[in-house]
Amino acid sequence: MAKRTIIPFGPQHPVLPEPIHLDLVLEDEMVVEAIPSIGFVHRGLELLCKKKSFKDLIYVAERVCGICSFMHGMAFSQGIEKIMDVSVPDRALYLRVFWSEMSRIHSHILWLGLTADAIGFESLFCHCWRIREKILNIIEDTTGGRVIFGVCKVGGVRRDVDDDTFKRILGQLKEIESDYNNIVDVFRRDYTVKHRFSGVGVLPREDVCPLGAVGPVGRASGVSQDMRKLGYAAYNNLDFEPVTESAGDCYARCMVRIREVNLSFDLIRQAVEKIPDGPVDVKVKGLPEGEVFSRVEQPRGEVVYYLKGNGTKFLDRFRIRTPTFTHIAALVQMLAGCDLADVPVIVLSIDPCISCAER
Amino acid sequence: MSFIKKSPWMFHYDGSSCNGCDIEVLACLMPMYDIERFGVINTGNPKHSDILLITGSINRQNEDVVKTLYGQMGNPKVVIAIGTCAASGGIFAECYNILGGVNTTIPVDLYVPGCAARPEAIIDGVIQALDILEEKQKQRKKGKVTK
Amino acid sequence: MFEEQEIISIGKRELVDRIRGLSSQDYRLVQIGCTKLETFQIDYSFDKDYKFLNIRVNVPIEDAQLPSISGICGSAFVYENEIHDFFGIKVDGISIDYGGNFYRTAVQAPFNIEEPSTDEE
Amino acid sequence: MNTVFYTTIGYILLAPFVGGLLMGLDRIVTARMQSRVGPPVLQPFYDVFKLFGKDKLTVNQFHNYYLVCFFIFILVSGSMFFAGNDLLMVIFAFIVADVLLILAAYSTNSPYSSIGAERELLQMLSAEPMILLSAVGLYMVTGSFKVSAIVSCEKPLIVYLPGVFLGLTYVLTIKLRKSPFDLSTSHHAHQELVKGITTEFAGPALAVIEIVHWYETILLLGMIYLFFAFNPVLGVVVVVFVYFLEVLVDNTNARIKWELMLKSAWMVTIIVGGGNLFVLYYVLRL
Amino acid sequence: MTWITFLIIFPLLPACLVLLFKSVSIQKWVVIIASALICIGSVCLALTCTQAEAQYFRVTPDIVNKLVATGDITLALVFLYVCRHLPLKRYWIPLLVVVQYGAVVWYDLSGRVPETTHCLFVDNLSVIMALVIGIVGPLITVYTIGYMEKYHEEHPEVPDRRDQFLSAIFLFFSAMYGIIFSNNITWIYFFWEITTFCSFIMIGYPQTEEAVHNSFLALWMLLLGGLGFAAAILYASSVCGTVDLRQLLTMKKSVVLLPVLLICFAGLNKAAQFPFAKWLLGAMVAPTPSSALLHSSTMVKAGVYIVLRCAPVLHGTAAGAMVALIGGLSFLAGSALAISQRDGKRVLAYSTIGNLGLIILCAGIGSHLTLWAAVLLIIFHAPAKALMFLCVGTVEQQTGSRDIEDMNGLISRMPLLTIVMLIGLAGMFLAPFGMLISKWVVLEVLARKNPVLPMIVIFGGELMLFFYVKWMGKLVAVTGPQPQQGEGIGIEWSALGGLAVLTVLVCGLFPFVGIYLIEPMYGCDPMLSRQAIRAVAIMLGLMLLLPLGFFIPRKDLVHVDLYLSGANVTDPHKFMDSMGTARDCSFKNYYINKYFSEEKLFPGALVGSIVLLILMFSMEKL
Repeated sequence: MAKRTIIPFGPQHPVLPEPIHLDLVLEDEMVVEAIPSIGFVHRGLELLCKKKSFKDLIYVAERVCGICSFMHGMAFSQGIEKIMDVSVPDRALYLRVFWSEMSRIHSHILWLGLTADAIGFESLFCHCWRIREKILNIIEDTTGGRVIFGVCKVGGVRRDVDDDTFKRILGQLKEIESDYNNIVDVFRRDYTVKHRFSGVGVLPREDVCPLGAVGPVGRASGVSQDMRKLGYAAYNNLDFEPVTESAGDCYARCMVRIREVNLSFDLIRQAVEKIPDGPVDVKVKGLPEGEVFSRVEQPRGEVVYYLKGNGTKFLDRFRIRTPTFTHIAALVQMLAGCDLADVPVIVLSIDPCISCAER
Repeated sequence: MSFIKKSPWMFHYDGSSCNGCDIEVLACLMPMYDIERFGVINTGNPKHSDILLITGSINRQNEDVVKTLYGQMGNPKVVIAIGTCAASGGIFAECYNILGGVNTTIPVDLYVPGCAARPEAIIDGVIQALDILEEKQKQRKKGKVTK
Repeated sequence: MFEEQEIISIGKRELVDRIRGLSSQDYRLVQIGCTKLETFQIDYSFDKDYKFLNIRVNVPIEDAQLPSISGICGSAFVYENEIHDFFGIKVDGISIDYGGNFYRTAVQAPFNIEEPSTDEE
Repeated sequence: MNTVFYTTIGYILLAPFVGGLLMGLDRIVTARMQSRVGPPVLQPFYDVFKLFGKDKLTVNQFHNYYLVCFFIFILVSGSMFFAGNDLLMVIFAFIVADVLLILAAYSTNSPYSSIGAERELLQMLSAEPMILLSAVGLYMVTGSFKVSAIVSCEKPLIVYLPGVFLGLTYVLTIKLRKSPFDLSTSHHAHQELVKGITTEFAGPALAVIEIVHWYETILLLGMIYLFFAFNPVLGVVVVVFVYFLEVLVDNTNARIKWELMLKSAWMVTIIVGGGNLFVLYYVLRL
Repeated sequence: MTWITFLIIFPLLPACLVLLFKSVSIQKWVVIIASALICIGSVCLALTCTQAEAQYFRVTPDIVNKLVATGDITLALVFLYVCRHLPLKRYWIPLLVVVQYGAVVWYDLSGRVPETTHCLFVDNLSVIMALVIGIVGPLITVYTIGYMEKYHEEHPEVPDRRDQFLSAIFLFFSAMYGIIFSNNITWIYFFWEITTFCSFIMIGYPQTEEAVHNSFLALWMLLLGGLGFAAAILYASSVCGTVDLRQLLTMKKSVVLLPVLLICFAGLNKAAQFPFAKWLLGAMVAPTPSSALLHSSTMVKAGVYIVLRCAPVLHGTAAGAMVALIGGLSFLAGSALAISQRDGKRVLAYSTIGNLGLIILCAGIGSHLTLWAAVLLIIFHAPAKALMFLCVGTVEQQTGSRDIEDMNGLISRMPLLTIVMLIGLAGMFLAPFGMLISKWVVLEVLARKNPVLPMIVIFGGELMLFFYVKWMGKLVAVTGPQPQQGEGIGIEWSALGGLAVLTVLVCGLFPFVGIYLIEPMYGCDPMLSRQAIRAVAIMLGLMLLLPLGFFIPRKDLVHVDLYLSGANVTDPHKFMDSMGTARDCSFKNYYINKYFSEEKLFPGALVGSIVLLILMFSMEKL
C-alpha cells in the first residue's frame, strides 16, 4: 500500500484566507503526513528596525498582523518602556486592557465564523460576523480604526475614552453578549458541528509542553497557561481565571475560545469599573539601551518580543515570536492521521495567523 | 448591458498582507455589507472568477503564485489591488523580501486605498470594476469580429 | 509590573545537555532567537509556570554552526530552519530539514548582510 | 406518442426556467436566513449568461466533451421521467449521467477534481440505493414501474410508503448537493476541496453544470411529487415544502464527513426504507 | 445431433494436433482453423436446433457408457498421478479422488447405475451456452497465440509448455460442450471433472511456488464439488432410480430435492460462490487467457448452468431460497471486496464471483421470470468479462503491471486499447449495456418478491458501480503527452476488437435473444415494455453516437493548467512542494480498506455462506 496521493493544499486555498502551503500525503481520505511550508507572506519586517527609528517601529509592529494588531503594538511599547524605564499612567494601562479585550473578542468571533465556514456552515459564519461587526463599531467609535487601531504608543495611548462613552459601550456590550450567547449555543449543541470537531486533532496534555503549544491550544488540552497572569498592563488588578478544557481536540479549542469571549466581556466590565482618572500618556525621552523579552497574551496565545537597543534610535534586534509560529510543530503532529475533511478544521483550530508567523 | 455586470464573481488572494485588508474583504460578504446584493460570489477558485482582489504586496515567494492564479482566470478579468501595500508596498516597501505593489507582477486595473481598506471602499472598488469588465468584454467581442 | 527575566550564558558544548535537563524538568521552549552582534547571539528561551529563563549561546560569525535540539524539543525545528535561512547558520540534524527552503527569500541570509542603518531624518 | 413528445419538449424547455427560479429563490431565502439581503431572484440566470460569455478554459481535450455527454444524459433521464417511462430506466440514465460527470473530473488528473470525483462516487454509493428502493416501493404499491402508471394510480401512495418517502427526502439532500452532504462540490467553494468535482470547469462549461443542476433539481422533485400524485395541488405544495426544508437543512448544518454520510444514508435506506417495504410486503400479502 | 457430436468430439482433434506438432507456426494455424470451426459449429447448431421444445437424442448406451466409465477411471488415475508429490502434505486430495471415483466406478461397474437411453439433448439454454462458449471461447483462444508468445519472452524462467496449454484449452471446449449437451448426470460428472483437470493444469502453468500452491488449492476445492456430484449420482441411482436429468427434474420434489441440492452444491462450487471463492482468486496466477476463458466467461458458467438446470426443482422451496441467498451473499461480498483491491485481475475475479452470485440468486428463486433474467446475465457477462481480462492481460504485457494505479493516464499512452477497455468496463455496469439491462430485469422481477432480494441487488449493484467507475477514472485521466506504447499487439487485436463489438452487439440484439431464444424456453412475457426497449435503444444510440462528437473540431478553446492552489510549476502536472522541489500530482484511488478489506469481509462472508450451506441441506425436507 505504498502508493499515496500527495496534494498541494494552498498557498491559494479558499478555506484559508491566508496563504500557507501544506503537502498532504493522503491514503484514501486519511492524511498520513502533512508538511507545511510558509514564506508566502514573509516580508522581512524585523529588519526594518535598521531603517526606522524605534518610535516609528510601533507602526510596523501594529502591522505585523491585522487581527491582533493592537496587542502587537502593546507588546512592543511595553518592551521599549521597560528598556527605557518609562512608567505609564494607570489610565493608559486600563485602556490598553480595554482595547486588548475588545480585539480579543473580535478576533475570537472572527475565528468562530471562519471555523464555521470551514465546516461548511455558512449561516453560522454570517451570524458570527454579524456580531463581530457590532464589536468593530465600538472599536471604531473609540479608536477611529476598524482593524488597525493605531492607538498604542510608547509611553501610553493616543486617545482617551470618556466615561459617557464607556457607559454607552457597556450597554451595547450587554446586548451583544446575549446575542453572542444565542449564536454560540449552536456550537455547543449542534450535532453536525460536534461531529466535525469532537475527537479531531487531539493534542494530549503531555504533548503541550514538548511541542510548545500556547494560548487557547494549550488551554484546551488542560494546561492553564495565560500570559495575562503575568500581570502586564492592568491585568494584575483584575480578577480572572484562565479558561481551560481537558479534551484537547478541536471542540475543546472551540469551547475555550467561546468561553474566553465571555471572560473578555467580564474583564472589560471590570476594567471600566476600576479605570482611574488621569493622563493617558507620558513623554518619552532618550534612546533605548538594553534588552528585553516582552510577553503578551494574544488571542492566539503568547507572543514574545525580543528588543535590543544599543543607545541609538535604531534597535539592534527587533524579534517577534508569534503563537502561530510555535504551533507549526503541533500542527504537524495533529494533522498526521486525520481525515482530509479535518485538515481545514485542524489548521484553523490553532487560529493561524500566517502574517504574524512569517512577519 | 452585458451580463458580466450583473454577476461579477470574485476571488481573493492574500499577497503578503497583514490580514487587515483580508478580513475586510471577507467582511464585505457579511450581513452588514452583503456584497452578494450585486451578484458577487466569492468563488475561491481563479477559474471561476472575473475579479481578482489582491491584498498585500508581492514578495519573492508569492510572485509565481500570483502570476499563476492570474493566468488561470478566464477573460474578461479585472485585478483590484486592495490597500496601500498592494498599491506600493506601503510600510513594507523597504523590506528586503518585498518586490513592491501588485503592478510589479500583473497588470492592475483598480486600486482601493486604505490601511486597512474599509469594506465600503472595497465594495465601491468592485462596483467601479464592473464598468472596466464590461469594457473589456466589448473589446474582446470586437477583437473576435475583426479576427 | 514586569516579569523577571533570567539570562544565562553558556558554551556551545554544554547546550544540548543543558536543554535536555530543562526539558526533563518540564520547561517549555518559548523561542529560539538569533541576534547578530560581534558574534551570533543565540537565545533559547524557556518558560515554566510563568517563570522565564533564557539560555544564551554565542557562536562566531565565521563558521557558524549549531547542534540541533529538535530531538529534545519538538517545536525547535521551525526556529532552527528559520535561523538557517535568515542568518545562514548551519544547524545539524534538524528533525524536519527544509534545506534552506523554509523561507524562500529574495536575498540569501538577509540578516547576515551588513546594511548600514539608514537615517531618514 | 404526441403527449410524450410534448412533455419531453416541455421538460427540456421549462425545467431550466423553473429550476433557475427555484435556485434564485433558494439564494434569497438562504440570504435571509443569514440575515442578509441576497441577490436578485434572477441572479442564477445572470450567472449562467455571464459564464457563457467568458473564455472557454479547459485543461484537456476530453474534459468538456464528457460534460456534454453528462448534459445529454440528464436530459434523456429527465425527459424519460416526464414522458412517463420506466422509472428504473430513468434512474439508470441518471446514474450514467453522473458517471460521465465523474469521468470528466477524473480526466483532468487534478487532485481536487479527482478527490471530488471519488467523493461523488461515495455520494452515489450512499444515495442511489434509496432512490432505487423507492422505485421498488412504488412498484409494490402500484404494480408498475412506469411513471405514467404511477402518476395515474388513484391510491395515496404516501400512506403506503411513508418510510420510503422519508428516506428519499433524506438522500435528496445528497443528490441536491446541499449541506450537510455537499461533499463532492458545493455552491460555496469554502471547503477543503475548493469546488471539488467542478474545480476545473470554467466559463461555458460551468454554465452547463449550473443548468444541469436545474434539470436535476426538477427531476428529483418530480420523484418526490410521485408520492402525492393522487392530489396534484397537495403534490406541488409538498414539493415546494420539501425544497424549502432542504434549504433550511442546508443552512442549519455543517458539512459532515463521508463515513457518517455513507453510514447514515445506508441506515436510513435499510431501516426506514427497507422497513417500510417489509411492512408493506406482509400487509399486501394478507 | 450432428452438430452436437461435432462440437463434443471435434475439439479433441486440435488438442491432439497441437501436442503432435511442436512447430509454433503450425500450432498457430491449427488453433485459428479449429477456433473458426468451433465457432461455425456453434452458430450452425444455433441455427438448426432452436426450437421451443427440447430435443433428446438416443445414444447407443453400451459403448458410450463403457467409454465414460473408462474415462472416469483414467481421470482418477491422472488425478492421483498429479498428486504424486503434494505440496504442504494435503493428503486429503488423493483421498477425495479415491472416495468419489471409487464409489462412482464401483456403482457403475456393478450395474447399479440405471440405464439411460437419451443421453444427449439440446434445448435453448444449451444453445445459448453453446453460443457463449463457441463465440467468446475461440476469440480467447486466438488471443492466446499472441499472448503466450510474449508471455514466454517475458518469463524465460517458465518452461515453454505452450502445446499443453493449447491442448488443455481444446480439451476444455470438448468437456464444456459435453456438460451442456448431456442428459445423463454420470456423463455430466465425467465432463465436469475434465474441466477441473483443465483448470488445474492451467493454474499450475507458471510452475512457480505460488502457482503450484494455488493449483492444488483449486484442485481440492473443485474436487469437493465433484464429491457432491458423485454423491448425487449415488443417491439418484439408488433412491430415485434414474440418472436421467430430465426425469430427475420432473420427479416429485420431496424425492429429488436432495440429489438436486447436491448438484447445486457442485454448481456453487464451480461457480466459485462463497465459501469456495478462494480458488478463483488463486487461479489469477494463471496466464490471462485461462483466466478469461475458464475462470470468468465459460467454466465458472458451467456451475451456474447446472444450477439453472436444477432451478425448476428449487422453485418455491426453502432450500432454493438458501441457494438464492448464497448467491446474494456472494454478490454483495464479491462486489464489496473488489473495492479494496488494486490488482486488475483480482478486481475482475471478485466481480466475477459477484456477478455469478447474482445469476445464482436468480436461479435459486427459480421462477420463470428470474430464470429469464439469469440467462440474460450469462449472455451479457461472458463477452464483457472476457474482454476485460484480455485487456488487463495486454496492459500487463505492455506496461509490466496490472495494478490499477499504474493504469493512470492509460488513455494518453495507449488510446485504442483504453477505448476497448472502456467498452468492456461500461459493458459491466453502465446503462444501457448488458449487465445493467439484466440488473434492471432482475430488479423488475424481484420487486414483487420479498424486499430482501431487491435490496441485495441494489446494494451489490451500487458497490459494483463504485469500483468500476474508479477504475474507469484511472484510465481516462489525461496525464499529458507520454510516449505511445502499444506496439506489438498483433493477433490479439482480433480478439479484443471482436469481443468489444460483441459486447456492444449483444445489447443491441438482446430483445431478439429474448424473443427467439429465451421466451420460447420459459414461455413468459419478458416484461420489457416496448417503451423501455425504446429507451434502451435511444441510450445505446447515444452511447455510439456521442463519441463521434469528439471529432467535431472546436475552436476558441483556451488551454490552462490544472488548479493546484497556485503552486504550479512549468510542468502542468507538477507542483512546488514544501521542500521547494517539483513533484508529481498524480492521484490515487480510494480503497476504503477500513471497511472493505479482505481481512475484515472475507471471514464474515465465509462463515455466513457456510451457515447458509448447512441451512440449505437441513431444509431439504421443507
